[in-house]
Amino acid sequence: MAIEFKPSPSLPPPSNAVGAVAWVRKNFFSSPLNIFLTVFSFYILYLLVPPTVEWAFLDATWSGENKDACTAGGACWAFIVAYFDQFMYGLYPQTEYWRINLAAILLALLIGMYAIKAINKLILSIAVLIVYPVVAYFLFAGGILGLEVVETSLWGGLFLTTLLGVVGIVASLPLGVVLALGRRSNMPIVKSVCVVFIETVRAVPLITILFMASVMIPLFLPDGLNFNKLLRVLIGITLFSAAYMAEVIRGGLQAIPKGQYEAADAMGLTYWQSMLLVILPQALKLVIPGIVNTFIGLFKDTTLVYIVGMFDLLGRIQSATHDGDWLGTTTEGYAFAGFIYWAICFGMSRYSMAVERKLDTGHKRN
Amino acid sequence: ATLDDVKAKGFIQCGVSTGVPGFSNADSTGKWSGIDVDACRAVSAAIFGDADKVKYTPLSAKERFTALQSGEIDILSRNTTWTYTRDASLGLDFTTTNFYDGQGFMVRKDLGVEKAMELDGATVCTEQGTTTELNMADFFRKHSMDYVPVVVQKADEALSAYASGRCDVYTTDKSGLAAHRSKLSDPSAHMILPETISKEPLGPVVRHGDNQWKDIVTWTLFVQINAEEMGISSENVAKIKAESTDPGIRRLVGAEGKMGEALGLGSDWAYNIIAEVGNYGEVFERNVGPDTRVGLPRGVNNLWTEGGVLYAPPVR
Amino acid sequence: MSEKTTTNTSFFNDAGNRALLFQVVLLTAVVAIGYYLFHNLQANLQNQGISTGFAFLNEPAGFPILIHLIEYTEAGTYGRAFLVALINTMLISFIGIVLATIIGVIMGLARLSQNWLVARLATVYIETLRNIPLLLQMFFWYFAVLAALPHPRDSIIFGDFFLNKRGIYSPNPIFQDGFGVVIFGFLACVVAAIALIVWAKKRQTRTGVWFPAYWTSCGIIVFGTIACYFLAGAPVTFDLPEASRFNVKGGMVLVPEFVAVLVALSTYTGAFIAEIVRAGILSVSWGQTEAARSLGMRDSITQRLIVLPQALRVIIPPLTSQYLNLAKNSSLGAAIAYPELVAVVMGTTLNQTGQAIETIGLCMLVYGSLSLSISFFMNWYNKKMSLVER
Amino acid sequence: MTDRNMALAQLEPGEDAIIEFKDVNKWYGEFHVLKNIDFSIKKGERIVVCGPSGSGKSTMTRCINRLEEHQKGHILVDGIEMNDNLKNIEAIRKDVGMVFQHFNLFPHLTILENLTLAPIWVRKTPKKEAEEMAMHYLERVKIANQALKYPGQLSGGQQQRVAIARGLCMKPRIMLFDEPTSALDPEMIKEVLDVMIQLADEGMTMVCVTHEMGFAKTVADRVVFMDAGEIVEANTPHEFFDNPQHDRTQLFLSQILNH
Amino acid sequence: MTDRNMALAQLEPGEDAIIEFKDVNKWYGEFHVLKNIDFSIKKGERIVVCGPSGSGKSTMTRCINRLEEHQKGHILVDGIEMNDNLKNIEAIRKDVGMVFQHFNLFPHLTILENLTLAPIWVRKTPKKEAEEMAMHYLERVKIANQALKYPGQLSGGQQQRVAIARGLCMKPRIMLFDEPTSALDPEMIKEVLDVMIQLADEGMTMVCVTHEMGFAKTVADRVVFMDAGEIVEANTPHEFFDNPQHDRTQLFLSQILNH
Ligand SMILES: Nc1ncnc2c1ncn2[C@@H]1O[C@H](COP(=O)(O)OP(=O)(O)OP(=O)(O)O)[C@@H](O)[C@H]1O
Ligand SMILES: Nc1ncnc2c1ncn2[C@@H]1O[C@H](COP(=O)(O)OP(=O)(O)OP(=O)(O)O)[C@@H](O)[C@H]1O
Ligand SMILES: [Mg+2]
Ligand SMILES: [Mg+2]
Repeated sequence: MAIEFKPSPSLPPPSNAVGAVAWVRKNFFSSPLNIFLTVFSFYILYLLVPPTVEWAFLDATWSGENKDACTAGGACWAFIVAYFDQFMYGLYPQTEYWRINLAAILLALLIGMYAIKAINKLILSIAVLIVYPVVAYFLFAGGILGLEVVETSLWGGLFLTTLLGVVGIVASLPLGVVLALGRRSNMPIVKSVCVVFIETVRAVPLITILFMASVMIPLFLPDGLNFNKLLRVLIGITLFSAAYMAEVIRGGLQAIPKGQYEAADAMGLTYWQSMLLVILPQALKLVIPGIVNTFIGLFKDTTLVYIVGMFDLLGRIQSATHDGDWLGTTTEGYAFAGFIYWAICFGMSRYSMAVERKLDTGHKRN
Repeated sequence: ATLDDVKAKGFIQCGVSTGVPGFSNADSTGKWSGIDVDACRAVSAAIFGDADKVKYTPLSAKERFTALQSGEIDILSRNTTWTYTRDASLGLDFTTTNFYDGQGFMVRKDLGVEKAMELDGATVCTEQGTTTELNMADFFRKHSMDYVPVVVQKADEALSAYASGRCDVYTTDKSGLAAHRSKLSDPSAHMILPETISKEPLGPVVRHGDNQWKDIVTWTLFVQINAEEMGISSENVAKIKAESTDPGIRRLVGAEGKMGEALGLGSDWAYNIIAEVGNYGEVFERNVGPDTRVGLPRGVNNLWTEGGVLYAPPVR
Repeated sequence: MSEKTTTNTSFFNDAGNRALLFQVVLLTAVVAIGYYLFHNLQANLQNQGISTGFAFLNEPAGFPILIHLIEYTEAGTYGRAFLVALINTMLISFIGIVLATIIGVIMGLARLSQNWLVARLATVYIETLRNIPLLLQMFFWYFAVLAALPHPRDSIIFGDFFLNKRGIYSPNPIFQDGFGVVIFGFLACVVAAIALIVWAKKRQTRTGVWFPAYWTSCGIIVFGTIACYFLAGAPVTFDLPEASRFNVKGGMVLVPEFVAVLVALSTYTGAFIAEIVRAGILSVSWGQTEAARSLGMRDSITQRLIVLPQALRVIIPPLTSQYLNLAKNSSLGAAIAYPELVAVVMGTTLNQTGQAIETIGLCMLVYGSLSLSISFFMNWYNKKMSLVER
Repeated sequence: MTDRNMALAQLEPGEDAIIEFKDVNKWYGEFHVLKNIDFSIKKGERIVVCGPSGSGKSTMTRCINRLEEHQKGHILVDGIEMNDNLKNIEAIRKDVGMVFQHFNLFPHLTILENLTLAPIWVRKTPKKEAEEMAMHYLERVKIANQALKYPGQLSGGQQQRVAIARGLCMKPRIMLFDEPTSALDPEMIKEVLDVMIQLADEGMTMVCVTHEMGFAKTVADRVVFMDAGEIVEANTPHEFFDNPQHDRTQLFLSQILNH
Repeated sequence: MTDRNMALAQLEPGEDAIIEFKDVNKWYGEFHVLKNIDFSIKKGERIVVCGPSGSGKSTMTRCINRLEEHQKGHILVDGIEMNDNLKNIEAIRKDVGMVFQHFNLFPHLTILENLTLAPIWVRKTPKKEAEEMAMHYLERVKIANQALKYPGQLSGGQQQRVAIARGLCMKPRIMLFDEPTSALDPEMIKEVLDVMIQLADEGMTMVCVTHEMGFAKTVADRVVFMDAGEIVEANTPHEFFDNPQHDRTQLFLSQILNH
């Protein structure tokens, strides 16, 4: 007596509901405002894209001895080609470029090794964080094993930019952790020292800190005691981003439920054990996006060393555009610099998203 | 004392500009050259017998004094004008003048300006933190002319701003003008106006309070001037040392007496300066002379005997 | 009872003592280092005969400043120059914050737009500007744009407006006698408009009848002021810009340095603000919008009464840090001749007087208090917002 | 298939229908979520919609006040066709109240403000009047004493009752409930159902997606069973529970009753 | 009050007491949360603590392993006084296991790592040994097969059992339970109580804050009833339930039993 139920077949949607036409209608022409926005956007694209493509590709000149070779009316990429080595390595002696390349390859290899399961991550980390910097320093500076000494004042270009960025990043993280823990400490003096440091540093522009580092530190040191300008600038950058890092990490620490601290205490772990084994691994994972944002900010901020007379990528480009042979290539220089910074920063932020996703599936599954 | 420090570390830290052709400029391999650079090299030759024991710190105008005060550098050799305030209150000592300069103006030829007095209402580009900034202000105030100052952080950018048409006029020391003009894409389209609106004695600067160091730097230059006067050059100095009988020359090149000792230097200090770096004339011709891209005439920077103002006290 | 109460503890095992000891050590170290640095500084200053103190602030400065909102000539003192620079910094920060907020809100909304093209364009804008150093962007806006503009002789002219490498020139109003009447009229219109809004609100509460008070009051202010202006006999004349030998003379001018710094700061910070706005709006669940819709509320009202108040809670704290960043980043203007604090004080003044400690201290003090007051204001606003909510 | 729809259609004379679905079809992208829905609801009728998860119950209900668009067919509410016309949509939404499973109260407003917001801004009721009315409805759902609290300070059952009162404040002629009790514990479910039964007794047109079969039996005029985007069966509760026509319905009921 | 404390004291000879509270007082700021707690627990005793919410049960328990500090009086655990001495605190915490209401498992570590963390770092047990022991306890609570999962992947009851196993892995002589079952559903409550009963049978000293009166009746040696920061009554379960001395206790019991 029961009627048998057969679901009716699913039909394809009417053509005005799906497919390209529907998509276009829904996205571009669904309301008068939308139509206006579409037209307006197309107008902007029309204004921007064709001239840019023409300038950057169609009419561009890719090789030549000086500005006079660039007659096509488009970008004068010949300038970038001619100065490419300087943009990458600064004034580092040409015959010694291999040292920088070698260090870069080493680093890439080491980082790549993280993907291999069989390798102990702790040992690898020690290699990356302690052994590698020493090796890299001697590679760059020379002075042992018959390597020619290369003054830090010759270091420049993307090499210097990367160096400043990487060292700043690696050094500011642990310092930030310590500051963040200090700020959450219940010892009043420790806490206030950290608070004062963090807030002071965050309140002033990086330029003033770099200026202090580059020319004023010696005033505070006894006669004759002095150390390398690059090192001082590095310290300045590190302190600056450590203050920001500390605030990011503090956010993560605050997000860890009190129960986790109590459980660790109840198990008899000491303060440092419970921080290192229980709290920090969770807190740092929580704030990966914030940490990466700080990294990206730091990387972009390295351009300010140009103001205190160091020639990073931007500095090298800026001074190359003053070369009489290449005058009037400012736009090309900036476009090139912009592209490099953009690629690195954008890459970093995408990579962090990927890492986050990976850690996510690994640990929390509720 | 600075000399001991320098000897201990084995090199001189020399503060130079971030790039003025002929005065201090790094080529694409990072090698520095110019009159200001040679000043440091000469001191290095005097102390170490080797002109290349110098390390350079490029400084913008606004960093330079602090860098010297703080001990970041040993000599500031970076077209710095000797003025009363700077000498008296900055904690600095000007040694002596190695280039007599004066501030001038550069304009585009097609502007049709012939004299500085025609600049009423012009926009003027210059570098931040220099006497140029003050002289410019004084000049326009004195002649009650209007102007728009565009003061850029670095000389290079100031020149860029001028080149891109932000300003009608670029002002700095005349030597600098010539050097900078050489950097422009079409130097001949620009002209340097005839007026000199200030006195700009340029020379190396050292920290206040270390007289020995100041003397070394001062006398290094005097040696070079005296050498030119006596006709000693890097080419013939070895021969002269061996052959000359003139006691003045013999004292200078260290063939007789121990002139270097009073400064804490070896007796061949002056010999080394001349051999390694050359006499003043050589330095000038090599870096900014008429045959170089900068192309400056000797002018007032000639020996007193030749109608210039270079007059060095005798070495005796 | 108490025979076994205290097992003897070594001094160092006591938690309180340990903390105390550690803190004493830290404090001693901080004080010692501080003293050491200060001592060295004094010795160094003394050795080199560098003068100290703030007396230089009363001495004549002798250098010109491109942009000064208050009266300033080369004969002014360093103190006056400092003030001029301070005002320039605050000016650029304030206008920059306003512009960046507007750009950020528009771009944030655009990125959420239903229009695919608009959303993509906004994304490209945000991802590009966020990932390129600000200094580079400043150079770009200054030099590349400067290069694209015409020479003063070939100025682009719209009526009394000129556009060229030297800036944007516009007529400069000069107020004659009787302008007071106009100001008075304007104030009266504002009062009337406020009264109208209050009345409309009251009536609406009472009767439910609506009155488009906001538009009407805008009209009252605009037209009322214009009417007063003509009634008072148009008491403003304009100093019109005109081409002269080198430049355009007279009028009011927006110099390229100011424009470049402003554009760079506000577009750069705007990109960050856009992301903050977007995240804030997305944090309000779609259910809220649906609920409002099912109550018959129009989308504009829904946005205003439901979504925005909730989004603001999420938006304000990160927005504060962006404002702080903008204020601090204005110091990069020094690199392209915008005469702000770092350029005038840490640049020229420091160079003429050689007093590094004092000038840099002054700068840090100013930025410190600027930052403090921005975060103070934003915290106050945040608190006010959250009080209304909870 | 057609005859099944015919059978359903026969049940409705359609003259005094307040909600009419005419051959409504809806797609999410390629996914055919509502198939030929042809159904109408009379004024004052109380409809309970049930069916397995994902069968399109929520979607159908949300089409009534156009929180979702349909792509084919016609939906008439109170004689007004639901289409892109914004005026129509606004007019309908004033007349149709909706209570969501997750309440969707406005957390930044007090209970009272939650209730008066729409009357003041949409119906242009004077504030005082709106507040009086709000208090009236709050009393009806027995939480008048909570009027000045914020939603976050109330229990789930209380929040749900506020949501109902909010819907009622617009004096709608039709109320839609989308699983209004599934997020609540048994005690709270009872509270909420009591309020709904009371409303039903007052003759309001109600469409209620729920699996509370007790409620369906007590209150519903008709029970609609959906599966795979179709109305499989629509009948009086009596017929529906005791004598289901389709094997699909039987299967579904057997699962529910065994649970 | 004094005679009540006397009465309690009489119950304890105090010689082989493993936990002793001597006139303990504690304040949170101005708020007097524990008042003259004077009480001791013998080795191997199983104590159930109950009382209304906010009466200080958790606080008292947490004083035992000094997750909270007391301001007056003395607490002796195993003869060691709880004071600022870090060595003492560390020593005590090794001997006292604690199971929290909300488990507080470490979400970034696997179950096995959660269990071996403290043995390895605090007791310096070799890793292999620690793992063997961990597996042993996991078997005891019947979830050995979950050892390599993360806490987020387990159900509430399973998590709670991991928490217990984690406490046991330190081989404590005293276990503290703070409402270990209140976040669980009845089925899971049973699972957890079974494990606890088993532990109790093995003679471990246990202090358990709970309102599971069934558990109290089966397992407890004494039931302690607290209100407003004081111990109102402490007695054998038999006496406590059948013959409560104080009217406060009677009131409380009547509520629980009626529920
Ligand atoms: N926005 C959407 N895009 C695509 N598919 C959707 C969307 N919303 C719902 N669906 C799909 O449409 C179908 C019907 O959804 P609907 O919410 O109406 O089901 P339901 O009968 O209310 O189920 P439940 O009892 O679980 O609430 C489901 O298969 C669902 O996955
Ligand atoms: N950190 C704190 N600061 C101030 N007061 C607190 C704090 N922790 C707890 N209290 C207060 O102390 C009293 C006792 O708290 P406790 O957690 O011991 O109660 P409890 O008996 O365990 O209650 P419950 O059965 O609800 O867990 C409560 O009134 C509580 O509000
Ligand atoms: Mg649903
Ligand atoms: Mg408790």
